[in-house]
Amino acid sequence: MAFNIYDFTEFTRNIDAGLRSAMSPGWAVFVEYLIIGLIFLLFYAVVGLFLVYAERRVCAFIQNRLGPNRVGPQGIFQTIADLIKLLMKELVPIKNADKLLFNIAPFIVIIASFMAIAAIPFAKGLHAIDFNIGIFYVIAVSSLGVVGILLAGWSSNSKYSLIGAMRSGAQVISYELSVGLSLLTIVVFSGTMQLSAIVASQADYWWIIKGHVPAVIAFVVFLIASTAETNRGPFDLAEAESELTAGFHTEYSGIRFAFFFLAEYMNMFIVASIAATVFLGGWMPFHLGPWTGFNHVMDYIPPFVWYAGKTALVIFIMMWFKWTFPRLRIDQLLTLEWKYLLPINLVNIVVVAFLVLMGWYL
Amino acid sequence: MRSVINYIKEILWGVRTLWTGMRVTGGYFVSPGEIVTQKYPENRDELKMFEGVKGEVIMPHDENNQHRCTGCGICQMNCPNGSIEIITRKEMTPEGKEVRVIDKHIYHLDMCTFCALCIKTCPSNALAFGPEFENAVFDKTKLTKILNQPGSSIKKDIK
Amino acid sequence: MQEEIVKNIILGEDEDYIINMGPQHPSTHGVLRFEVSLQGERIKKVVPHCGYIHRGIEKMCERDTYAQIIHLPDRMDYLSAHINNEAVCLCVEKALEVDVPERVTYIRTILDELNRIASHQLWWCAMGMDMGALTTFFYGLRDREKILDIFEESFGSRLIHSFNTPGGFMHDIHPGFQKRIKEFITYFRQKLPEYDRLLTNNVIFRERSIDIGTLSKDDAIQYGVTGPSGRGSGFSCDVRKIEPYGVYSRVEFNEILMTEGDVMARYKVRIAEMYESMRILEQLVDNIPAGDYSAKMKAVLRLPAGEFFQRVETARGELAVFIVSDGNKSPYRIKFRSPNFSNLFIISKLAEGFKIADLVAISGSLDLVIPDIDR
Amino acid sequence: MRMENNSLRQRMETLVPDATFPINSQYLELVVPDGLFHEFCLNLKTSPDLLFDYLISLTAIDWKDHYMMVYHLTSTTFRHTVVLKVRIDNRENPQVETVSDIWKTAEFHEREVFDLFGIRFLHHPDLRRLFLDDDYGFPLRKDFADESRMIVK
Repeated sequence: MAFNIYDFTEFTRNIDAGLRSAMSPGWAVFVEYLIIGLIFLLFYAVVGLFLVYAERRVCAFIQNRLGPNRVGPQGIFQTIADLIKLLMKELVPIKNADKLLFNIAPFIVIIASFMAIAAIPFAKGLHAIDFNIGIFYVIAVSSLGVVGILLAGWSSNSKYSLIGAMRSGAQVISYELSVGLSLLTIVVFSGTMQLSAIVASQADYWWIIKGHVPAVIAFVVFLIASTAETNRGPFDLAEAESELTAGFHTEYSGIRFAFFFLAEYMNMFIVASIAATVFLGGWMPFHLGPWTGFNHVMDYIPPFVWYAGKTALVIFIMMWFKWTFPRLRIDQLLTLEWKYLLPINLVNIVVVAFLVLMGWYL
Repeated sequence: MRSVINYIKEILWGVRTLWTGMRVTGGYFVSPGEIVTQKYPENRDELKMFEGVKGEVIMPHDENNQHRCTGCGICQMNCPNGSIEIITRKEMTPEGKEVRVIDKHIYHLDMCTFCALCIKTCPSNALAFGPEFENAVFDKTKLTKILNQPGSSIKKDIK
Repeated sequence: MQEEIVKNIILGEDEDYIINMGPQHPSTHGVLRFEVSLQGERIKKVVPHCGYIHRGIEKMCERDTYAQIIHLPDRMDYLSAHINNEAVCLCVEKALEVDVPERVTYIRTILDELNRIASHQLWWCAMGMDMGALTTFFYGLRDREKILDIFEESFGSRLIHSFNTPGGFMHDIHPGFQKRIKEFITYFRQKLPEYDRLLTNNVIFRERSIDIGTLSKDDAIQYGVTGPSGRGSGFSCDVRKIEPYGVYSRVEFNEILMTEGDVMARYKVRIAEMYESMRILEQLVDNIPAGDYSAKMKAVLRLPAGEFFQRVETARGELAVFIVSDGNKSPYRIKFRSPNFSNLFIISKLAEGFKIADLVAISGSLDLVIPDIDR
Repeated sequence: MRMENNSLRQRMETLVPDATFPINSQYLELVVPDGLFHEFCLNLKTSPDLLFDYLISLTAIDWKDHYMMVYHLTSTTFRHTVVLKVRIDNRENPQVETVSDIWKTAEFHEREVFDLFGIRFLHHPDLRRLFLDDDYGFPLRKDFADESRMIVK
């Protein structure tokens, strides 16, 4: 395999070795944590802001508009201007709100989304932690955010917020199942839960091609379920602005609101990364098994570009959903999960298990 | 068995309708055709309003600073919400006759509903609609305007 | 036992989860307040409260002359502004027994239909947005701009044009009027099927609108629900057919009737009405006769003593103007029977037992314009 | 069958013999005595040859010495229209029987009339003010005056 030129393994190992030779092992680990934390914080902010901008541009183009185009070239600094505005806004105190929970809720939401980034492989050798239960970890962590949403709805002493939070609770808990099960199909295919191993297993073909029909079904189900899990798109019942004004964050203002807002976009980024990693090969270039010449050409495109492109594609599809469809009602939302997605998923897993048993996949 | 077939049919039909909708929005994403956004303050130069846009009521003056208003007060009478006040003064003509001329034609833009009755009923066609629409101000008193320009006089041929 | 439970539910008002939708709420399209009692997501009771934008238009009209009151009904249902002020003009003309030039009647009918299309377009945007499909708002407004441009070119204003006077118009139409209408029709005939593809056939939209908020024909008549909302229940209430005014007796068009009475039926009636309106426009636009733009009228109008009643069909239903004159230059009493006023109060009956999301859909499908309710 | 004004008038005379018929160029108009009013309305709606099932408009007129209630009724089956009137002489405490049990839409039109004229409707299920505050007064009465807020020309 010829993607050594873009391999980060040596690079990170060299940094690690350098640090260890310069200081005691404890300090070295501490400094590494610090560096990684800082990089992720920066990455988080940049990606979050960029996604907000991208969403606004995409929706504008879909709606025959231009979208933000004043601040900076093509309006790319618009979200930064918005962020400054949000930072300067007053944090409105709510009468009879549960102060502690009210203040803590945005942080829970944002920490949950922050933690999930850790396991995502951005390129070969470029991830914070390579868990052997990576998928399991990501699912577990990304569903923590709902706790924050529930707390926000409960503590803000507003009826709209409470309804929004309750909706969100029911929704996330239901769709968690489908997200898990659809990822499980690929786990069954690849036989591992380690994200780097899953990526490595797609070196000949991506799983969506290798796993043909069941993998495509799982991918579609994952897209729908993860859109629902991030409270976006036609599933934004928790904030349903035409029904509940702003749902669980009705009472939040200023930077606390910005946290919710940013977390929503980061959740979208995380599920898109997972979809790209598990189904579309992550940073793995587009390879076609035995065609080594073609594969070789593909290798010249850096893995990070592959990864970012795939993630952007999935994000775009999720935006496309949001700006096309009307919102579901809460009972229809649950019907969709329990009567359609879940049975499809279960049948799909059985089929996959059978396929793997018989070896009927590429 | 039939129910299973119906179930699958239902799913396929649903997916198809969703896909049709996505094709519409996706189509506009790829080729938006006409962009509806008006880059408003920047395009002031090429922004051309239609003729006779009801921006505000004006009193056209010609190059000699002459208008057509006789100060008869019909517009004031016809205004449904009292947005026009006419103040006249007496003036001596060279022939020694005392005539009534307009002193101030006061127009309260903030009260105007643009019903166009003043313009329609004016016997000497002294009023018209002007295209100026950027009337937002911070001080409400600025919306009270005096339509006849200072030092202006009435055209000779108006009776 | 059963009775006891029912009683507890009705009596347990203190336990209700009451939320206020409005006066500032995204779904009410204006300053209207719904007091909604909930049980979980399910609606037990909806009580509409209005009066937030009551301006006393009827009282103001008693003060003004007939020429001056024309611009006030515009401000009731601002989306069918032209139809509203035509109604007053028709009533005054009927009282004075003025022969209005043929040209005026034709142009008025054309403007009525343009106004109806513009209003339905805005309704479609808002309906989609209430349901969460935000893109519909921009597509609908994009197409509505075309009509507003026609209005702006001819009358100088886009929404409320006060173009009618008793006896005719303020001034003649712009020379490019007919050409622009034809352009609009060709344009909109292409765009209207897109509305169906984007929203009508969408599985989510269908699920949310079919069998929601069903209004029976009897209830529609009992509550006086007119316009597309009433016709969705099979209540034939199109004043253009019943008591034709303008040139409606001379053009071919269908009264759209559906029998289902749910949100979807009301939706489909409006979409179909846009097609019908375009049909009417196509028949009229080339046949505007030449002539005066206004009949000769006295400077001060004095209606003969008596009572005059004129019904017209606005985009939302039946508007009736009732003028009582005592022979003076201003009306002794004027009453506007506004369509939205009657249409509003059915909502407490329709929404009962459905979910909050359905309330939004139902109030969207009734197409309420709040200033018309409060007047 | 649709009835013309003349035949409608004859039919009405059989229902209320002491009704008066003012001149109205457009529709048949009749003034019904207060006492028989509710029963008469019920008759109008249920008689199989009349079927006045749709109340277009309900309003009141303040004639300074009395009030006049005006009801515009039409039949959705036969398409004939009639204008009903009821005279209310009591100026201090005007009241009239409600028709909201016959035509449901009257409930809200009556609330509006109560709000703007102060006419009480007996047996109305929910007679509250609709637009204005409880202590506002009744603006559409001719003797209503509110110097601070009204521009009188």
